[in-house]
Amino acid sequence: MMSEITREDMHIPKIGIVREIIQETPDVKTFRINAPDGSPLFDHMPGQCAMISVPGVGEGMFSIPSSPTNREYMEFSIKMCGCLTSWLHSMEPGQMVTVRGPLGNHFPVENEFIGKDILVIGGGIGIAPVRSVVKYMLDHRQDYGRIDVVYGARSKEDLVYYEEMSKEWPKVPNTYVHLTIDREQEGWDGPVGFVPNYVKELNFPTDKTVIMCGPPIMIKFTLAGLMELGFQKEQVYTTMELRMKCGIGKCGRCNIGSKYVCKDGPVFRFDELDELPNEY
Amino acid sequence: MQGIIEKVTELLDNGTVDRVLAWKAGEFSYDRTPAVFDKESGLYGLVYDSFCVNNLSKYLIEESKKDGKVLVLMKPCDSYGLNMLIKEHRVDREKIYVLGVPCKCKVSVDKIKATGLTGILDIVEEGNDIKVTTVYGDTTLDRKDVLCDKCMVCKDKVVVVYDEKIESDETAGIEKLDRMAEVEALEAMTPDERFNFWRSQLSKCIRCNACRNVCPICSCTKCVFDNDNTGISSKANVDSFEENMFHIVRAYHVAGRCTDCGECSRVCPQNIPLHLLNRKFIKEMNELYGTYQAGTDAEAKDPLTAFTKEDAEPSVIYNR
Amino acid sequence: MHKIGVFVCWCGSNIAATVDVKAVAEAASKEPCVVYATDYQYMCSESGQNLIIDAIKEHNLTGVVICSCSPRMHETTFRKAAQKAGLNPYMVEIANIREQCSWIHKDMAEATAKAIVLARAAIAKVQLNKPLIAGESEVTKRCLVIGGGIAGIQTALDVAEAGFPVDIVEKKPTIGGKMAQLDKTFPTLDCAACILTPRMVEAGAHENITLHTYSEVEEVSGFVGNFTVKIRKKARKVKMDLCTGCGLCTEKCPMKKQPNEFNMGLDKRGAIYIPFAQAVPKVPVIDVEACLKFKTGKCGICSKVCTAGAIDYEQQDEIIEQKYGAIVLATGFDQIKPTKFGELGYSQYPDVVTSLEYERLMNAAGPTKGHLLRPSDGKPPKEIVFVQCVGSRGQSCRDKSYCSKVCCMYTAKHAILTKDHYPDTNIHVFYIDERTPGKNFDEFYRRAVEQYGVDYIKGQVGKVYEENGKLMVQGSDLLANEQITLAADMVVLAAAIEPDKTARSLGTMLTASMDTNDFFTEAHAKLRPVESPTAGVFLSGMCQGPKDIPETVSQAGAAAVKVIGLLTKDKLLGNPCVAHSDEMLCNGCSQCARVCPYGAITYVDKEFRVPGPKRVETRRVAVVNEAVCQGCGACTVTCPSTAMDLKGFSNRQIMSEVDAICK
Amino acid sequence: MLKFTSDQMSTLFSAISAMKTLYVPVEKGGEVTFGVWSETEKVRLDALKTVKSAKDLFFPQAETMMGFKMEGKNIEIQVPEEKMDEFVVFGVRACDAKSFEVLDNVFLAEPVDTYYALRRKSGIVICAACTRPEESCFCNVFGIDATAPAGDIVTWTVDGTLYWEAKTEKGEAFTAQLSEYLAEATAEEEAAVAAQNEAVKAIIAKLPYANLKVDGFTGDRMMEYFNSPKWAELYQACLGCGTCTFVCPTCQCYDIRDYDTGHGIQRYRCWDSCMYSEFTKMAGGQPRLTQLERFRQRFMHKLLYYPMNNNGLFSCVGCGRCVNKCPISMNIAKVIKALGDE
Amino acid sequence: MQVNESSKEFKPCIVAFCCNWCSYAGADLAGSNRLSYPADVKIIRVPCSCRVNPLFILRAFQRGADGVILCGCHPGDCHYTTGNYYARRRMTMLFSMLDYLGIEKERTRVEWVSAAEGAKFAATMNDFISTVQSLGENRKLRDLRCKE
Repeated sequence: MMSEITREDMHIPKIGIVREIIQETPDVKTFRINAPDGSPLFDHMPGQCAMISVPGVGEGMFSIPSSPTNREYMEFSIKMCGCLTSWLHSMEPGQMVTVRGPLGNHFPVENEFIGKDILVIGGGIGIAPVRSVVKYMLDHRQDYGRIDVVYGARSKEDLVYYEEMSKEWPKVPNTYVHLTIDREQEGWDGPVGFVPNYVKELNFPTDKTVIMCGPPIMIKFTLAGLMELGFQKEQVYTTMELRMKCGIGKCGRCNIGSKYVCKDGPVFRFDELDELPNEY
Repeated sequence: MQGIIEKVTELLDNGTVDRVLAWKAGEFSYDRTPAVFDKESGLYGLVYDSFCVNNLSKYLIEESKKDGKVLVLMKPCDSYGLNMLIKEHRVDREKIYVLGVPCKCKVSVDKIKATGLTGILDIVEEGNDIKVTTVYGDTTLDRKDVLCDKCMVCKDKVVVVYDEKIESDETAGIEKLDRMAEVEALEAMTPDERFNFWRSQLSKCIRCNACRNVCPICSCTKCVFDNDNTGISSKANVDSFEENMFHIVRAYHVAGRCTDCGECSRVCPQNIPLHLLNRKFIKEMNELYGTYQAGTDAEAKDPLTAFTKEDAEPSVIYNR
Repeated sequence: MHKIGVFVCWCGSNIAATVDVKAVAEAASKEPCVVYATDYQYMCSESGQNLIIDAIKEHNLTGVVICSCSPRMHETTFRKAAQKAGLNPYMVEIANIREQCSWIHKDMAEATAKAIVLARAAIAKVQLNKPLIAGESEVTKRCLVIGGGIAGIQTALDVAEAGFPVDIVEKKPTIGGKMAQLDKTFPTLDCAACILTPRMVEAGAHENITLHTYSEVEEVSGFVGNFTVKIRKKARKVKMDLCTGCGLCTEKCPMKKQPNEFNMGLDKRGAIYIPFAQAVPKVPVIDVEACLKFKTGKCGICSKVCTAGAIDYEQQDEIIEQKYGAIVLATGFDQIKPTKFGELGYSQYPDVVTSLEYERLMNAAGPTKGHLLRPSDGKPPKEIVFVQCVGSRGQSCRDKSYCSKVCCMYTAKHAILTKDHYPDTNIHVFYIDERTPGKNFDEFYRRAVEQYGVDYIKGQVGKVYEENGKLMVQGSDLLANEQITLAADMVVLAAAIEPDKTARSLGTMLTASMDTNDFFTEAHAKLRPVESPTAGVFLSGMCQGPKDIPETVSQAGAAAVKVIGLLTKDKLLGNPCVAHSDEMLCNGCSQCARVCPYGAITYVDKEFRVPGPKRVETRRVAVVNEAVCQGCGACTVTCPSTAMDLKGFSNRQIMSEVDAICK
Repeated sequence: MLKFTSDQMSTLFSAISAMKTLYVPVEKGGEVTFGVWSETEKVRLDALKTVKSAKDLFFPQAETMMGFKMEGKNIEIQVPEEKMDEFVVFGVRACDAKSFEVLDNVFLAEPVDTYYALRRKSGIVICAACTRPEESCFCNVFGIDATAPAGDIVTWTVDGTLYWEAKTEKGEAFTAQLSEYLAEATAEEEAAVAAQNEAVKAIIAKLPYANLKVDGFTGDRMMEYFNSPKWAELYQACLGCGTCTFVCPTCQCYDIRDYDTGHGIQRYRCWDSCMYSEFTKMAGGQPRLTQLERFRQRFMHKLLYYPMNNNGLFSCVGCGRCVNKCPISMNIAKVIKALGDE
Repeated sequence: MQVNESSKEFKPCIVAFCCNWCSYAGADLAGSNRLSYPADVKIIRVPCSCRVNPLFILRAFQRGADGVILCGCHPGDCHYTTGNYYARRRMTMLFSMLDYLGIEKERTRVEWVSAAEGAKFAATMNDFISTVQSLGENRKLRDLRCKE
């Protein structure tokens, strides 16, 4: 006798076709991917992730920087840093990859964030996961209060989505973008300095909800800066990155305390993180 | 045992050493865990008896990286492993104080259990008697019958590298078996019989890596099987080939370096006689390239990094 | 992702007649990463190469596979072509579909199928190729010659003549070596000193040659083009710059009882001495072991008589350090002391002498002023027995296994010279085989037998003993098949020659490999006979194996040419296919260094960032000197963690070829 | 309660295997493992613990999840079948039977792991009550009754007779298929079974680990345990091997890897161990730097993290396999004892 | 492995590792002299026989090779002076282990072939192929996943 199931399994990916590749910075490319028939691969919420794989090369978890409102394609901004990402960077439009998702939780854009002033802080490639929130909020502009985006990178060339952030976002009412780079550079007349200092300089009122993503060192100092300004940890959200395999809270790799970053995260509030063992 | 405690206390007290690497008694009367003791912790639980079977030499890789000097209790057969670690620059000899301890062969709990005993509550050693108390009744066993396999073919009872050693005239009182007898028995089989034997053994392997992680020679910073860039990394035996591959490669990597301490076979949860692979290499090298015991000293070139112009051709194998 | 171009060559009909080149190109085009595949009649032709160059440019190829003849034939050609197109030359792989396919198979289907597999393997490999750049290193334009015998002198002169500075290090107080001790040379019988001493003077005076006599090499580091050598100049106790070489000190020295090494101990010298009249430099040296001044603090006569004030009892050993681009080993040989052959009575009877001692007895400048007088009583010998192959060509542990090569000829020379001067002497020669392959050699030997009536006896000597004031030589005459005993006044032993004792330590310092007899091994027995396997180290003379003077001189010249060839270069371009150690994987276990034939691997303690509270950890890791490594790969297999890999033939590359072939 | 009418177990086994694939504890190369039954196999029902637990049948050490065909720019995904032959596993002990519940909480939680789910659906678990527990056993600590295992069917062996009781619908249905071999047990027989069970429980109460206390391991004390200085002492000798993990019936961490067969890519999953230093290593760093942290992770997960997510159910069933197999004799029982001291 | 349907003759897959300086040149010479041997042999060029890691040989068997042969310079003639001496010991040990595991020892071989021995190369290959052919397909040491 045979038993049967329906093979609807999150381990099994979908085929995605890379339609377009945009060189964002010297080491970051944005890949626009959709299904072979041109439809979206799946629905997602801001902050959620997907596993992209080239079979035989590897599979990796990437956040989805495009807005759920974009029904044409899904974007992934990927920094070249290892075997899989190098492979992805060497790809050409028209090639296939496999995609699994959506994975993990998302920013509470449909409840907690509603009506709030939002401060988005990003550093380097850390802007990718929060971009989706910004795009989502810009598409539902009336639901949210003032939006500030603080973003820093090493140099002007390393600012991902520079054109979009400097030209398009500020056009939206009540939306402000503050860009900074680490060191003085020709052709840059904006602020210079590290993100944590810049955030303190900007001296935001503390009635905002903060979304933050970037390198660990930036997170550490920016958080401290926000605390100095009078923010509470309950106001600050971040997304985490750990080694992941299954993406669905089973394989055990991203387990911290009772949480699985791939399933219960990647979005956490800092007060939640405080309750977890410091193994991230 | 008392002599050891006294000596260790003395060296700890007079500041010769800062820490002591030895065995610690466990929950049962037979489980022994390697442990580090220092002045602060005291020597509570330190034990040296017939169940202290672990080879402590490998722990010295990490221990000798730490500040201060560590005293290690070194059984004769484990001291060969230490010599290899010294030879291969894996330990800092300066930071190690080796206290050689005598060994009159170790007793195997598995062998006690193999006699059918289970639910063991206590084991007491009295001379050649092993008195076992179980929830199902009491029994006395002859020590000779429950010695560890590796002790039955022990190389010798001499600590080959030490700063000081504690002597004892106690002997196991057993007749040593021929170390190569098991290998010879396999050699005497037909190739198909050998194949079936090894399949039945190696197919049990669960790739827990205990054999590798316990081996004082397998001390690579990163093992080829854990390194995805080698092209042979693997975590499980997905195919029978991988069962063979892992053990062939492991045996080959330690060929000429293996001291035959027998830990690989002891720790194998599936009791695969892994020592028979290593011993085959030892036997072959002894026969073809002259007798060589890895770890006897910390200098000699091992057979695979040496040669003579008159070496046998590989055809000796297929002409057999 | 690579972009690979595959180029299938017809080689006229050489390939195309048996392999369906179109099918190969077609199949290759379906392999992963292949973006371009084509075929052409002659890929190696200029238009073929242009085809490749154009394709590389047009398709932005990152790797090239050429299916053609053996890489041994045209690999360099195609690499150069790739380079012209701006592609790293090591991004080219060759699939050998001619010698290893079309030429050996007849069935077209079979050959085509195989060609496809070979192409596939090359495609798989090239995907893992990495651009390689040959390392460059500067060449120090200075040569060191170790040993100042005829070999060393000849090499030094030839190199110096080409305009490069040369230093000769000689452990004795004078250059000249063994040849200076010889009387006449075979087969021409011209006087050794007459031909050698002018060369010694020339070497001593040459503006490009610096002599370090009474000196030894202490330490060598570095590699081809960049050796750094420490030389110990032993204290002569005589100031070289002040001494005029008048020799008065040597005459006045009261300690005249020292065995004279130059005359094989057959006469005496003073504690301060010049080894021989024509020594270069002609500066005496004080034997501090024998000197009264050093033993008791008294005496000091030599200092008093020296008008130049050259004597300096306080002089100390001096260590000089010098950089060299090339090193020539010319450490020469010694004759064994046949003391182990007790039956021949060398230690027992003064009149049993070695051939080199006999050489001194014959020499006009020798202890007997050229009169053949036997050592025991100074009388001229009338019956002389020569014994050949003493310690040569034997199997026992006291023997050398090799033939010392020169003994047959010098024995014939001794016989002829003796007969020339003392025609009434009877000469018997015990020999095993008479070996005379050389220009005019056999004629020379026949002259000894036919013209001079030397008694050649095929057989070995079993025993020499004294009876009635005669040396009784008991031997076998194999041709007559009888035991014979000859009564002799003198017995001359053609003792085996062996490499100089100092060669072994030099070999270790230079990682120049030696054979079991301690002769230096050549890089290739046939094709590179004057080079050591260690790059930048060359071999001259007897240190490589027994040879006579003309052979020595020609090898010395050949070594000089190799040195000149090296020193002419400003920079050395290394072979980029060398071993490389991944320090993140390296255990520092030293196994790789144990198998490296070139001493290219050293270890350093290096700090690494590690997880945990300590943050840094010092680990011992292997470092490959790319200028020294020749790329054999022995280390890669010895390395258990695969930290050691070979560029151009990496583990992954070879495994990918295996995979492609076994697919 | 039913009883098996023949004294020949092989009769039962051949009857079962005529219908379905039957797994029983068999001896292979000197060790006992769950293997497919056949006339020629050496069945070892007496063995208390197989080396690998019965989880291997539902969550095998390695299984192919899917395949990929790569051609040019295209990828084709080959999804495995959605059907599977039903199978029976006979001789599962109470501890292992409990472990299925632990695994179910992971694999059957949304999103469902269909590989595990299909195997669970296909498998009929026939348990065997323990008769001869040993010193490494401590299932009672986790509230498991060794004489009353979970499972679809439970069996007891008393004086060579096999007693049988179906516990689930699946078990009932299967029992019905075997009705010709089974008969009602008498009241005396049932009493004999009960008596034996009591005797076994009495033995268990005397075992060295019978009195381990786990009540203290509650979520609110997580950080207290996490920061305990005891870990530094406990982990010291740990070799970082995966023995405890791989013999454990509840450990379920896995790795997903790709294998290039030369004709395509096979994506398979295999057991992994949080004790391995590579487990959490990333290009950018390593959240669990030392063996101490990895060692702690395993036990914290079993005793705290898992229970916190699963209503206090511990991820340890007290089977004692790690107690027997750890090369350095360190195990969860010692950890419980050491931490419990606080 | 391919089975030629018409003749049913077993066509083994054979990997030959040849050192660049002697054996690969010997193979080239065999080609130049048109000395034929079956197409079943595929040569992989390595700098020296001592470059051949036992892993490569195992890999070949894993991937479906039926025989593996290693050719290098004659002992004493190594381009790198000592490489083949190491290779000789390493291969002896590997072959011994394979034999010990019950794998047909005739599937592995080492031959020393100089650059001048084209004829020997061809003869060696012919002989090795016929040996492997008589053994049939390698079943004991292959990875079934790699079988199409």
